[in-house]
Amino acid sequence: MWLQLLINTISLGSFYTLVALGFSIIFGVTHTFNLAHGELIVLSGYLAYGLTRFWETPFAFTLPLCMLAMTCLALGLLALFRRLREPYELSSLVFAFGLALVIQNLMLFFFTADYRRIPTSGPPIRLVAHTLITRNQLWLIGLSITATVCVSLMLRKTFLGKALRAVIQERETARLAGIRVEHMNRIAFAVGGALIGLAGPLLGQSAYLHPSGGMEATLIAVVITLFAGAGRIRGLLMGAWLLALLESGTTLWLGSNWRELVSAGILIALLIWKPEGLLARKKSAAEL
Amino acid sequence: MTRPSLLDIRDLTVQLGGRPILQNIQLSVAQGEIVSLIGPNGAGKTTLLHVITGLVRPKSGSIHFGGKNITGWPPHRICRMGIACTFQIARPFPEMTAAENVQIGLWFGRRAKEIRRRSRPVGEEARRLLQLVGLEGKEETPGRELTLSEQRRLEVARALATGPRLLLLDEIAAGLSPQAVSHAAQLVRTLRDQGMTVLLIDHFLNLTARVSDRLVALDQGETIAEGPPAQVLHHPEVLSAYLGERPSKHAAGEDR
Amino acid sequence: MSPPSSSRSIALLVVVGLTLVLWPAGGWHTQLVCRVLGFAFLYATVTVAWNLVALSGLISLGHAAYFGLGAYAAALLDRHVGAQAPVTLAAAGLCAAAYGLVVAVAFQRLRAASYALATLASVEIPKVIADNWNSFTLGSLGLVGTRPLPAFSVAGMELDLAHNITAQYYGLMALLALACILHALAIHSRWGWALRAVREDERAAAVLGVNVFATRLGATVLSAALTGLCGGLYAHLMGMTEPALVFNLHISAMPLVFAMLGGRFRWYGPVLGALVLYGADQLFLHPWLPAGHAAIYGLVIMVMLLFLPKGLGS
Amino acid sequence: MKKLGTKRIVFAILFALILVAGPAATRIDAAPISIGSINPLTGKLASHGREILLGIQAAVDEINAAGGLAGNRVVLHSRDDQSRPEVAVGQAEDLIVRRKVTALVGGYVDSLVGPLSQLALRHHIPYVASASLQTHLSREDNPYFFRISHLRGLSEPLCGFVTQALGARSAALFHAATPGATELAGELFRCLQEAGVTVTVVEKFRPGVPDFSPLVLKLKPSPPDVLIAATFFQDHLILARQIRELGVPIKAYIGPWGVSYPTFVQEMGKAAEDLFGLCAWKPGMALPGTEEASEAFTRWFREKYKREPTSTVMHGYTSARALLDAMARVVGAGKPLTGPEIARALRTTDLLLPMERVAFDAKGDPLYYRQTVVQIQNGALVPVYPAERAQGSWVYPMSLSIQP
Repeated sequence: MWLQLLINTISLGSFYTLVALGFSIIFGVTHTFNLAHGELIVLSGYLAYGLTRFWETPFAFTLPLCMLAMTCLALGLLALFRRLREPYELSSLVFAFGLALVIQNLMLFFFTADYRRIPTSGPPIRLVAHTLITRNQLWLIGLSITATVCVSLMLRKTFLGKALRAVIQERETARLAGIRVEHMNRIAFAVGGALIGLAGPLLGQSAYLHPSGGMEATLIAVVITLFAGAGRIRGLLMGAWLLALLESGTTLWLGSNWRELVSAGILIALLIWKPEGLLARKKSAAEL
Repeated sequence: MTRPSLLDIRDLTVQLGGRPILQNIQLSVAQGEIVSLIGPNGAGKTTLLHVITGLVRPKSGSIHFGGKNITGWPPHRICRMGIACTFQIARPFPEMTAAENVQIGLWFGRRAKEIRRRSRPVGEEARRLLQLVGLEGKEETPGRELTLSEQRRLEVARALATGPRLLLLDEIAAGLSPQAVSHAAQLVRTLRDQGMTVLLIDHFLNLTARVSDRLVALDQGETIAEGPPAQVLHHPEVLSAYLGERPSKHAAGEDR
Repeated sequence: MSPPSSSRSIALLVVVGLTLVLWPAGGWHTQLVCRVLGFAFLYATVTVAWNLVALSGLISLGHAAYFGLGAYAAALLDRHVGAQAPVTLAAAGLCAAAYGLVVAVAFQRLRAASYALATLASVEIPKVIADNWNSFTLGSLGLVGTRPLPAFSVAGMELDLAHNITAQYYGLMALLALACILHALAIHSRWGWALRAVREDERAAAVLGVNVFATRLGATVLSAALTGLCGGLYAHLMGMTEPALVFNLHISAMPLVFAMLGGRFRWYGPVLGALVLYGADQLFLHPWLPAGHAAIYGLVIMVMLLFLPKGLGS
Repeated sequence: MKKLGTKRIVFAILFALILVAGPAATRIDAAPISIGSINPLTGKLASHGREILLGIQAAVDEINAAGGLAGNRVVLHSRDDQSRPEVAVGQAEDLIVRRKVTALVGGYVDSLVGPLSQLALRHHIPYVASASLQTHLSREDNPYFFRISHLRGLSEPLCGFVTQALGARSAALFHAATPGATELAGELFRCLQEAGVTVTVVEKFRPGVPDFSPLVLKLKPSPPDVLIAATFFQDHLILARQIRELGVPIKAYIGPWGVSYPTFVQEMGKAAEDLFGLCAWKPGMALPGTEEASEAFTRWFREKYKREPTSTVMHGYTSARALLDAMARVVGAGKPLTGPEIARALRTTDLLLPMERVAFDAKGDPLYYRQTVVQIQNGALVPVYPAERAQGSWVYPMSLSIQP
């Protein structure tokens, strides 16, 4: 049973990581507080749903299509976000709030308020005696780790990634050092969009899709990102898995009505203990 | 050394993040004196200043000001006791005009009794102080639009607005033209003549030699020399500290 | 201190204010308008209260905690003790203020994103307690049947806050006016200067003699008390209190949007934002476009930010 | 500064215009007989609110097609409460005062219905709620509030089914942290205990959690015979699947809400097989004696909306029918169509409709509202309990080998 719980927790944590990763990259590089993050994920999920339902696209094919579509959409949104003025974080937050309302209602209009699910393929796989892992958990864990590793490698090993990290850490200094911040913004939105595109179909497969379901995902992304500090991949992983572990653990031992209290309590305790962000070496980029 | 000491620091030790920054510092500044703290980057000069103003809490040791133990007091109380400072990297209130910047000091920098007793209206007093540091005509300019040197002068005016007995100036001469440096030196002397005590921090030694009565040299958190300028500047340890230093570390690190 | 155009904007505000005051007497009012504007006043008060904290440079995402605590304090006192409305409302404000005090002290070292996150989490504590203390708060069932506000008799005028919508309208307007005065003080008084200094650079403010902690504490506690009062009023006006309803994230997020759009640094900004956005949404967009009105609402927010970035009040 | 000032004035004028034009723009002459309905058409509960509205609209269309109320057309004013109580109250007030509606109908979820019931009392306007459960909402001192559903209508058949039909010896209760679900869980707990069923686990959770596996794993050490999940559509989508995926050997899974929807079966696919739900009505499952009316309604609905009517639609329809019936009797008796008269007529209602026999007690609660236990068998909802409405027998224990 413990092993089972662990697998489920890892799969939940993987999903949280994926949700937070896109938000974190966009926020870290461009300081855009994209409150419509969850709505975009749900939108991508609906796209995948449409593809699987009406064109019978295999699930594996929907992923690149959704990623491509969301990348384009994210770049389009960047053009709007760029026009906002100071204080940018707050303006973008409110702007994205408006955007979230628009997307939510468009989805309500086009996809109705019914709950939708992307069907899973095949039965769970038995690992050992009483421990099972389902196909969508495999998808989730695999894709989440792949995406995290890819992003992490890109940030650490490539020249582009180093430039991105420089922008995350010291935006003005990076600009002075000759890094084209505008260009970096585009790349961050593109990468973030691709990650959103990836998370959507997985959400539709492992949970369900509903036009108003985006807020939850946004909240998770925000909490994890603020907790770990923007653009810190290892911190994100830890934050996401810690959150998943906490949620599962409290539900199991104390009962689920205490779940939120424990998560909130531990979050507050950590924040008070290390106010500058537990895993961030210095103050995170977020200056609201 | 016969004059009564205004600031008295005993056995001061400071740690930041577990790392010792200052160790067993002894420093005493007499009424009406101009003292300079010198030392290479990372010597702990700015930290010492922040401890005196209450922004950083010492691990051990004591600070007495005007006979009162002010160790561990919050910054605003220390300010109202009569200690004012400027920051190494100027921090004007960016959205306030220069005059408003100074007014903050006038409104909050003294004890309530003194504020009520004030003879001149606040606006006029602010203008006078801006004039003193050479910022006439800039009263309505927002803080963020001033040049770096203007921001630094604004800080001095703001510090003066709190009516200090002891003025702590952190690198006010760094990056200034020779002309501006002599203006600053002139200002420091004027202030002293008005009865103010001044503690200067100077990394590049260009202001120090001209105005200071006394130098205190710090290196790696410890006092290595103390005395009249000519003597300290030729002290072997001071020389080696400066010469042994690797050039141009990022100066901003010290402010944190 | 005041910009040259302020006389004109004040004149304008007087016009808007008078319109709102005389509205119910003008004869061309409807109950719906009064009801909607009444709630707009309530939410505007919450927005103003939120902005008090924002003026000290902290973005709170936890005002639902104060609102919910206020609502629960009022509803519980009404249910268990049968206290009169003035008592329940005072308790609502006090309870929320006490929690505000705790928040201000516990989070005194947190800034910016950490503070926002911590306040966001701080909502969960009272919420989960209200949701699970079955014997006292009735848990998830919520409290139903809170008595409406009483009728007052002021200078021979009967003010029936329980049933008369117009009376409620004026009552809430008076509350908003009070909040506005407080907000104006938080911008134009000596305390306002302290808030501004703390907001712009708190270390600089500290060494210039501003008591950073006390300034923030005052703002937070006042803001909490005012928000709690609004929560208590909500409990009495709606006659019911449910954890999911009064500790809703919506209540924390709404003031942020309203204040941003109205302009955060003028005394009338948050009020303007709340009245225009809430009023326009409920009275104008909603009847016209019952289904898609929220989308239009979102579009309005986006367009205004693009073209009026400093808010309506600038 | 000048430019900004102009902008400000423009906005102020716009604001004033909004205040004046908003209400004016929607002013229409009052119809001979108008009734109002308030439902959540946007927000979280939108899908249910819209279905209820369809049902109400159907009832109104039906009576207008039959010549209206004594020759007077009935006009339905529908308003959206955005799933928020303060909006519901404001909209209702507007309908009552400005539109002069004679009665209110509709509403989904107690937090939205509750404030309206108070409002109805204040204005002496009868209000027939379409979907409301909580016991303490209806009161004897409020003669204007009626509802066609009631918690007892769920808890009694459910408890009877578990204890008598299934003969289960242990049960677990999961419920959402909403007022209705909490009260239902409390009722069930009491009833099951009285019948000697051991309740092994009672768990409350926030609706909409993304992962139920810790809760499910909690059942694993000593699996109960029956799991009752008093929660909603979206939670069943995950919970029911995870029960199967994790192989918890329960014998029955009962979801009082959300399971008996055609769309649930459609989205869940094979994983929905053998699950139990509660259903007040569905096409082909009507009260004895109303089969024909039920058929006619279903046909008509399919033709008009190109979709299947659901139990929620029927709740809306039933409530509107009850109201219109009472109004017709008032008009028929030659009395003025006022609130107190309609309320008095409602009190003596006895109407046989496909979903229930409508009659109210002194508190305005329905006397005969009983839901039926249904089971999903081969992708279809089969009524299995109580016996008089059953169309098939139940599968028990459920098959766990079916995989999503």
